[in-house]
Amino acid sequence: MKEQNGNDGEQDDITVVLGVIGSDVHAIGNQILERALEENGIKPVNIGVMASQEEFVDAAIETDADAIWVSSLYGHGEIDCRGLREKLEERGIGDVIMYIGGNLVIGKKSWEEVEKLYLDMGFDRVYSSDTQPQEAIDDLREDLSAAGDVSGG
Amino acid sequence: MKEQNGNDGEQDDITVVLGVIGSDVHAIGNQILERALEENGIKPVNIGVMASQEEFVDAAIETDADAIWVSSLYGHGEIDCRGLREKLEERGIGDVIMYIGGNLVIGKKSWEEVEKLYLDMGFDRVYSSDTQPQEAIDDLREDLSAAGDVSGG
Amino acid sequence: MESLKNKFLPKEKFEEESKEVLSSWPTGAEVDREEAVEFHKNLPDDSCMVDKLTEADEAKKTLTQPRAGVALPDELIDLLGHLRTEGEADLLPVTIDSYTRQNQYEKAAQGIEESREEGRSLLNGFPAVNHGVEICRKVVEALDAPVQARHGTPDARLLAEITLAGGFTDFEGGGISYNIPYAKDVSLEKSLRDWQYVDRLVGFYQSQGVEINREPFGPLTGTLVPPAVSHSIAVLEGLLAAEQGVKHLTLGYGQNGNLVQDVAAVETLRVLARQFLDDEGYEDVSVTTVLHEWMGGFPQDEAKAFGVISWGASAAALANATKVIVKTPHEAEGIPSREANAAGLKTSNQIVSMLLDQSLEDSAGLEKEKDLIIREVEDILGRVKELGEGDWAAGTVRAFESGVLDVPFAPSRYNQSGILPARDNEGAVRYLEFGNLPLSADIQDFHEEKMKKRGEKEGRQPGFQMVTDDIYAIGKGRLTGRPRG
Amino acid sequence: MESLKNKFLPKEKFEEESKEVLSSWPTGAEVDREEAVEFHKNLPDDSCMVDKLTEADEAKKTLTQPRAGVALPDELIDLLGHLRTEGEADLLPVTIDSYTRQNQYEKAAQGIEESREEGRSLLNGFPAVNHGVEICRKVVEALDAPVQARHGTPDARLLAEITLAGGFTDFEGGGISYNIPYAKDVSLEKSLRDWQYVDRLVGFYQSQGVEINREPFGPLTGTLVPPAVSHSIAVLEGLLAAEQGVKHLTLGYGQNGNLVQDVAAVETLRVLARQFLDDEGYEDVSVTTVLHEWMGGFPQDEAKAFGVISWGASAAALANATKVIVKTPHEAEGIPSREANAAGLKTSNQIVSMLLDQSLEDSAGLEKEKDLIIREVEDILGRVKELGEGDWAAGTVRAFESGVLDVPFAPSRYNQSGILPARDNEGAVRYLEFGNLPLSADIQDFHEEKMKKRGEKEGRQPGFQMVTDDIYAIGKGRLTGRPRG
Repeated sequence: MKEQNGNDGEQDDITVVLGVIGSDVHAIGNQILERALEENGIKPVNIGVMASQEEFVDAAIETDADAIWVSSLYGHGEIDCRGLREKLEERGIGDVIMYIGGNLVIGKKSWEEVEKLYLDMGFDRVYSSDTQPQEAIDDLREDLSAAGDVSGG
Repeated sequence: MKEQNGNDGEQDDITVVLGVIGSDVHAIGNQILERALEENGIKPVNIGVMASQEEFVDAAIETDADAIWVSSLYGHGEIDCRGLREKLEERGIGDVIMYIGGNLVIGKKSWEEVEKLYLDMGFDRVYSSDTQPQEAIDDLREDLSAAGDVSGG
Repeated sequence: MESLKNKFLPKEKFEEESKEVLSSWPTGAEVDREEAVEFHKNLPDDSCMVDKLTEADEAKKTLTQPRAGVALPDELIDLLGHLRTEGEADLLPVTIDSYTRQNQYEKAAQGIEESREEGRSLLNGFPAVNHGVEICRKVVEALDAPVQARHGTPDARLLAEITLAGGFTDFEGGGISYNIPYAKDVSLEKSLRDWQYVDRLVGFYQSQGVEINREPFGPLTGTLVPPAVSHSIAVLEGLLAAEQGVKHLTLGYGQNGNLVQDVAAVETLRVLARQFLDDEGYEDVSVTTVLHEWMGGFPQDEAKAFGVISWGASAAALANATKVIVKTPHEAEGIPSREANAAGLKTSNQIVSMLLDQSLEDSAGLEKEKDLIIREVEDILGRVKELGEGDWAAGTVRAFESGVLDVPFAPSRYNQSGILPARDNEGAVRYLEFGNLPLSADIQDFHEEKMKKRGEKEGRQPGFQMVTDDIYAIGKGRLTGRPRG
Repeated sequence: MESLKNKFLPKEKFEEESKEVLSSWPTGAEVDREEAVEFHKNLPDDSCMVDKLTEADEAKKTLTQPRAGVALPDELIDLLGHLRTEGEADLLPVTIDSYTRQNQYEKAAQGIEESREEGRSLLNGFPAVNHGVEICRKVVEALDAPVQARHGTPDARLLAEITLAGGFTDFEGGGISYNIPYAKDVSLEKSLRDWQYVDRLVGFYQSQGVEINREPFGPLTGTLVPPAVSHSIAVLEGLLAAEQGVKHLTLGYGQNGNLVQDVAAVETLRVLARQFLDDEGYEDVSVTTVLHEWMGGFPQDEAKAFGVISWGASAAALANATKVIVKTPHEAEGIPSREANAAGLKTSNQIVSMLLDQSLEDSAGLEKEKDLIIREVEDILGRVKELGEGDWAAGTVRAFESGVLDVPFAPSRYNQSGILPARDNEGAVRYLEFGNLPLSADIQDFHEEKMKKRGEKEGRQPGFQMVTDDIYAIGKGRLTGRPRG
């Protein structure tokens, strides 16, 4: 694990588009994620806060991204994310890995409910707002490796 | 109400036996109750902490008390109070007014449950530990007046 | 747009702009300011924010205020009524939804519609513009405490028109504090100009004898903001508001967690505001203060969240802040239930009421911290005035361009993001990187020394990892993020 | 009974008394001290209270400890396990039931029986004597944190024999602190003598290399106890314990609510104990401190209770107390559920961990408060020593007889109950009536002045109604009970 996680100077040629979706301006997690990706040798394409679905899709196509990381901290994620997976499919990159993290619903729901809601919308993994970046980075490497996208080592 | 509650210098000849039942040594409320009774022109007969059922009954008979005020703060009240009303009946003063107040059960029960438990044991009124002395004093005057024991103002 | 100046907007210009603002969405037509003045004058005293704050300030009490807003008015009244009766809130908010904050009234309308259909709020606040003046008044009249609009709207002109005509007596925000932390692409020139309009509107009501309070948003990005950074901005927004005729200011600060720094911050905020307002001739403007309970990440566990909430209320009470903005035990989960919101209020009320008669004793450490904040703010604002050649508005724009004013972790591209804050060994927020902040050399040395000491204690070089650790720390129960042992 | 002296009990005398103690209830026969020493030596380091306290003291951490006990051992293990894993308690208690505290082992046996039948605990604690040595060991071995007996037993000789042989590594109480606030008719001579036995027993284990901690019960009646009163008693019990060979003391103090007074109290407790122990030649006795979160009445509302709990934990953390005894959000209701107990722990843990790196700054007010406490304790203990003609045990008895030592609101008839405490305008506990406390005239003037100022603020004469109001105040969210407006 340690070898894989540390930034050993080599780039794995992994590219992640990240941004905060909708009318959400929470920038802190976004800035920390970007820095964490860099330090792990992954190329971040940060479209920043207040990003539309179209901006995510366009950026993913332009940069040939391996994954899209959507953040949503302000509770509107449910409205903002509907149809994103379908848009990716329409544009021919329906199989791109897609994670979401943040404060994902209004009101208190069980984590199981929240997770199911977003898995059903087509996200591959769902994270709460206290997840350390490293956890998602490890998951990403695992998912990419399972999908055969990364040569490894 | 005001005339009745204030200490206007006249004694109403009301006597209350008060004490903390069982192996309970909580003395603070007991000392405050005693002082509050005095200041309201009611005669307190304070048998103090760690009082047995017998001490309550004996004191009530000796002083021809109008009421018995039992306190219990340590949670064992349920065991300590069982049979007190019956003892009073056996000794011929079954109709004496009897109140209880304090932390009356172990574990969190609804107030309705707690109240019912003690009413069923033969207490006339049940108070939680944050009751101000004046409330019980007002109730006592009302109960005595309803029972015709006091000639009134 | 002609170049921005800190000058009172003349009546004609203001009225002309009004027409444009009020015609930008149908509910704007409901606004009749003369009639609104009458409406305010007939409101019960209970509804007046300025009265409540003045009274608390004189009695050295700390009042409590929650954040709360839902899509529909009846539910809003119900929610705020609950927070008042069950939560014992002293002051009420109406938190505005994120679409309205972006002037996306069509989306807000859709949110209202979907909320009606689903029978639950799909908006994270109350879309006051869509609902309009009459419904705002219905809300105000249903409640027995003053109501403030709390939002995060760079262009809040129409929102201000509608909520103030609607009987709200307090309006949060400012051209810096509701732009830099809340927007990505809005220029400061635009937002400062738009907030001159808002302040001018408040000034209008004030000139008609209607007391309206104005509150710049103190915490900014809410995470590791050094007091001098947020104080400089709060004082600037106060100066800009005063020029437009605002007479009552509540300046804010977001709790950082170190008690001495937090008390020093609230106390100096009052001192600095008075000093700068008086220097500019605004002696008749009143200043009260607000402390925001911990704005960073919250523990998931509710019992732990109650601890964080209590510590915020303790800082507010010991610093004698005029009010405290309250967090809830659901904070980590997103938007709280009304019960959780009331619980946060009750915990905070218990603390501020228990600590009513106490304050933090003067100590050498507190004095040092206060001196430091005052000197930093004087350094920064001195440079802002220079950059503006005496004009605070022009100076603000140029200061952000050059990084003389700079907010950590802000989303705006008009912010340099050159400074990097981190905690010292006692948990006080210091600077790890200064960017272009114009701080004296000895002050920079002081901060560098503090970070060096932390590095020594933790056996690592001061750096970005400390910042990340600090941000995640509170969820693990810590203020300062120490490396894992 | 020969006259009480503060003298190490000779071996023969101790052994002789042992026979009597151990034969007073069947489980006493299970005690084999030599074998118990072996048992202790094979316990994992995790179980040693002294180690944990020393480590925390060096790291300036504040550890958390709940109160908890139920009738049956499996349920006790389950409860304490929950408080450890879910509540993250650092140290564990076994709270002993009230019958055992009165040596009413038959009644305790009945309580065990009824608890088995009803499937819920009908005792307010664990009847360790009835259960005996083996079951105590089962409890200790099932847990990964040190276990302390917490009770309120005037004659705790058998309880100490059984729990210490049972692997407990800490024992709470003392001849004053577990008599005067806990009994009505037990003479001090008797209880002091009985606690010499307990301390001598601890001293025996200590002499065999088994580290046992002793903790006099600091808060006494837990309500408006002036720090000098509880400190005098804590120091006295420490001196009496040291003479019998106790080497590790944790001295306690019950939070009064005023932060400056509470921090001053914890800091001076350490200073005073060290001073008197060293003066008497007990330089090798270690001293740690414990603050008890608010021991008075609690608000019924849980959110408010969390506020009170947090304020207690804050005082403990800022005073650098070695540990804090934690309250629960069910406090007002009686004995808490295990979930509520864990919640109180989590709130407290969050606070002590957030405040780990902070302490209250030295200030003029803090210094003054510390000086005051130190001078009061020196006045009181000086007179105790005089009364005892150099003997602390004899002096204690005579001091209580004459009211030189006097505990407010105590049930014991061996207590004069001549002093009456009340809060001042800042919420600090002062004396309204001094009884026979031997305080210097200028100190008395200081307290009288404080009470006069409160009277002026409240527009009433200082008197008993203030005391009643103070006692009920916290339930209404206040520290100082002000007259209703």
